Amino acid sequence: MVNLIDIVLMGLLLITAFAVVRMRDLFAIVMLFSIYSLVSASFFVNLDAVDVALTEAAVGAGISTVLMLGTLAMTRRYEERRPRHAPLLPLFIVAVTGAALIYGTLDMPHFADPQAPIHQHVAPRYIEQSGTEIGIPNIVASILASYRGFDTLGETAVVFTAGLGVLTLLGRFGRREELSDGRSMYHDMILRVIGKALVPLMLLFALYVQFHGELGPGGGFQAGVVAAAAFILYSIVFGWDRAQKIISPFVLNIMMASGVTLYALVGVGGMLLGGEFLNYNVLGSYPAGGQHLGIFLVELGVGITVAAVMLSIYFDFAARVAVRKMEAR
Amino acid sequence: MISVILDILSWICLMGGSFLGISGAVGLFRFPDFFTRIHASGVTDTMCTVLIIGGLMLQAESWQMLAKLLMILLLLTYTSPTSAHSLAKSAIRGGLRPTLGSGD
Amino acid sequence: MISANLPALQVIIPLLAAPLAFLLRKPRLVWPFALLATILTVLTSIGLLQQVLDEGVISYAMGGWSPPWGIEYRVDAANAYVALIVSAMGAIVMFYAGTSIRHELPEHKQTLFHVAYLLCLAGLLGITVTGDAFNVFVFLEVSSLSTYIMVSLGANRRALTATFQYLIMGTLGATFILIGVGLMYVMTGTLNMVDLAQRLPEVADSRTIYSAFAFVTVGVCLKLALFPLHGWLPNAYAYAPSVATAFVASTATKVAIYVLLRFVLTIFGVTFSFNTMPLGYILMVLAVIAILIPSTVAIYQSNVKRLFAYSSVGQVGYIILGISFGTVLGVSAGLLHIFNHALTKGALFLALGCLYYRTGSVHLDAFRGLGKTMPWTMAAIVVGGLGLVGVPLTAGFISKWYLVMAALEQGYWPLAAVALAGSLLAAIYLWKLVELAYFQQPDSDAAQIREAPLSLLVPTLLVTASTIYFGINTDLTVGVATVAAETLIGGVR
Amino acid sequence: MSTILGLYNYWIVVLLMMTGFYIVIAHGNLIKKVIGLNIFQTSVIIMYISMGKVRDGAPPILTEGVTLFSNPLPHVLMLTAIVVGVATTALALSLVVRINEAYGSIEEEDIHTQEKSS
Repeated sequence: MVNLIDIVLMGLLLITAFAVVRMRDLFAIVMLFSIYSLVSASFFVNLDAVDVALTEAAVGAGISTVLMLGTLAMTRRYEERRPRHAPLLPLFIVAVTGAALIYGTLDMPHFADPQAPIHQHVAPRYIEQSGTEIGIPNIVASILASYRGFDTLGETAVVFTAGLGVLTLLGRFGRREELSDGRSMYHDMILRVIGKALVPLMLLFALYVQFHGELGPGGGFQAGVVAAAAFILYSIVFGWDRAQKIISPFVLNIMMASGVTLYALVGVGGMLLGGEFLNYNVLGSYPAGGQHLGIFLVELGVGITVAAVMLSIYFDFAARVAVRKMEAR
Repeated sequence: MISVILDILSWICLMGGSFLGISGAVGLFRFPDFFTRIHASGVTDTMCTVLIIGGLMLQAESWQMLAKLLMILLLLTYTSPTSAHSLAKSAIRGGLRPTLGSGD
Repeated sequence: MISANLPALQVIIPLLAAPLAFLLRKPRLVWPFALLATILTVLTSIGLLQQVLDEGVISYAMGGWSPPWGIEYRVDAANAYVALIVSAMGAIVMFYAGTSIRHELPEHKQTLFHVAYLLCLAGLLGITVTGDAFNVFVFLEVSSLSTYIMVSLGANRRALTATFQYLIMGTLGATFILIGVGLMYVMTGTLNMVDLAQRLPEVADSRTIYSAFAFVTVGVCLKLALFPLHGWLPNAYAYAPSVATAFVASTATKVAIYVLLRFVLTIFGVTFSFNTMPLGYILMVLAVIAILIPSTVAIYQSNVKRLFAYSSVGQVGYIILGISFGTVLGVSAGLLHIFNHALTKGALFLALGCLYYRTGSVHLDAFRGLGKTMPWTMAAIVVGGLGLVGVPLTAGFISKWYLVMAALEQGYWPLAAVALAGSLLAAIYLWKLVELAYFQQPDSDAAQIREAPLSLLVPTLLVTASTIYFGINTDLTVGVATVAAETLIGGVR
Repeated sequence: MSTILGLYNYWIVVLLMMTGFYIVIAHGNLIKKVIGLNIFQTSVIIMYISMGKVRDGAPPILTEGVTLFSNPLPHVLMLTAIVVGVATTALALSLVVRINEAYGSIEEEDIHTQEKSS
């Protein structure tokens, strides 16, 4: 039964991917990518990766798609040009790479085989011990924030870097006051009412995902993205200039940096109290308590940075769109 | 006994929902212009989600799951018509006009 | 407490300094702060190298979780050595950046540049000291993304397309590494490098591991710009701001080479890489092509930054040639050349930055009569160029000497000839510059040009002088490189 | 036969990956390249998650009465990969916007001709 669902989902993935190759209408391609992302998120649920599914749906199908649409709005080139000559070299490279990978899979343990080495070494400790060592039910959250917490710090730094990069390239600087064009949707009453009703619910959901991440799927990344999505919805409906009155670029900048800083400082705190970097055991009076506190704080740091960066990136794009519209007029 | 009736009811809901979903998709492909297409998908979509989620609710094992499904249902009944509406509105503002009549 | 936490501090100092610098906002505050952070980083890496040489390998368990369950930082002679190169270049170039960036970028972008620089430094150091295969990928992305930011800040619009190309190829490389690590993980169940090295031999004779090896190698070679995967490098170096070029050229490819060494020698092991897989021959062929073709292309460049960028691709060839022998002598020659080339290229690109500061150009025409107008800058370029050629008394000579020795040790005397041919090509492009600078008169309006300000000249000359110092006093570099090569080849088993 | 049944899953994922990879290297439109890159990365994520699946396993959230869980480690790694992916995408797209402003085109060919002539 499960296999059938798998096959249907993989079939959908294949169809979407091939359609992306064939299509030339960029708008349709972006939408297809969004579908691809959403279908793979469903696939992840079926493969028991609920946390990953939540993230993929929010990030891939949500934020990435919004950014791609923003780019399309600025480039205004909806058709891809036909290539001049047959792509023989790329086909050759892809064929060789694909063949190497298929060759590589031949000796791999079979799909879902519980005896595979991957399930015998390292991972069992997480499953068996995390309940007592960390004391939270969500094993993924335990590994993410504690066992491999340093990876997550690096990843938060990547997010911060991305925010920095988009700020550098597109910049929210200058001429903000002249732009009143940000609220083209404002006069649509239905949108306004629904938007007003949805935004608080989304924020509530973001908080739920943030703080429920230890018990069920969720955590700082997912929560940050959902919170950013709430503000993005608000700024689509009410205009991004209004949204910027609620969270000014200045505050966003501070939030972007302070999340990473908080994460790193929790680690430094572990060092100061005599443990290793990111050792949460020493933070509390007993190890599991320290772990709780540490995970809570780092997840908060992740959430703050991710929310701020995603929103900042969106604002950068939106401001650019508005500038271009004004220049076009 | 009860469970059999619930099962049958839920399957009727699920099948009905699926039928509506597919007919909406067919409409999306076969109808002549943007507005009729969005009409096709927008109208069937709402009922389709109501039926499918209703069918799933009949299968729910716990109150918690029931409550979650209810919330999803509420969310979708709000958002899916709104998105259809705003799509249509943007199309109008973008200069797209419905193809009216055919014989004149 | 500090000495016990040195491995973590090595990465944490720049990583934490980056967001704090971002919070400071004002460029005149940010630069001194960033400089302070880079200096602390150098002190950390000196301490770390000292500690490793005294006490042997340091293992540091992040979060207190013992490996392989947690992430391990594992410092031995090889990565302490690379970390020192990276952080030392990081600090010197950061000092230089104060004036150069103020000149080249508008005020609101200066802070962003410095923050990106710190992140890049943190990323590179993170790749270097980590003992976890997946952690390499994460920090690789930190350093790559911040490099893209720095490159994109170049003044010419071609900086944007160069960055885009770099981004696409860099991401493909990183994804290949990710695939390779995944295949290794699925066969062994672990991500820790030491643990991998211990568990791989049992499953090494499987098609999955062959494939994993291929993907990791190709991915890393993309990152280190081995010919023919070097396409992103020349434009990225040519159009980035001077500081970014100097920093990236002297560190990023070097760290990528270190990653190659670590994967090939420590994780897969010499026997697997060089006997089971034909890595030695493949690398040797590519290295020979990389020494000859890009160096020839360099001769025909009119943009001098681009010229030296192509020469970098050629010099990577030398390093890879050393590695391809798979012997202690060969690898230590490669490691030596990593260090010497980092210094030499650093000096050259810093000097080009001085030139750009005064003339606003790095075109060949700007070199006309430069020997008279900017004698010190030109002297730095000549010394650096001689280092590329491999003239005695420069650092470049030492590494090429060891390289030739390593080739002869294996009986590959044609390869020694190739190395010399590469030097000849380098001499040709250097001569072009010398001829313009010393034997031609400056244009009338170029005659007004003065020597670069001291804040640029001092770091440039410092690096240049060090290439001579390490060309004469070789005890330190050769000693450490040999120990590092032995550690890498001896592996952890 | 058992090989096919046990591995077909991975083969489809390889096909997906190569589709994405092909889009990146064969297409000249910059936005399409970015989308191809995303498809490539998403497919690699599917590969990792497939590796972590255990037959009849439950999602790795400790619940009473459940003992067989899917492997949580690939999930953690791929959470990181997804976030890294979106970071790269955001940066790439803002580069595309800037390139379009500087060259008036997002087709690789046009940009090349402009760079050659300048």
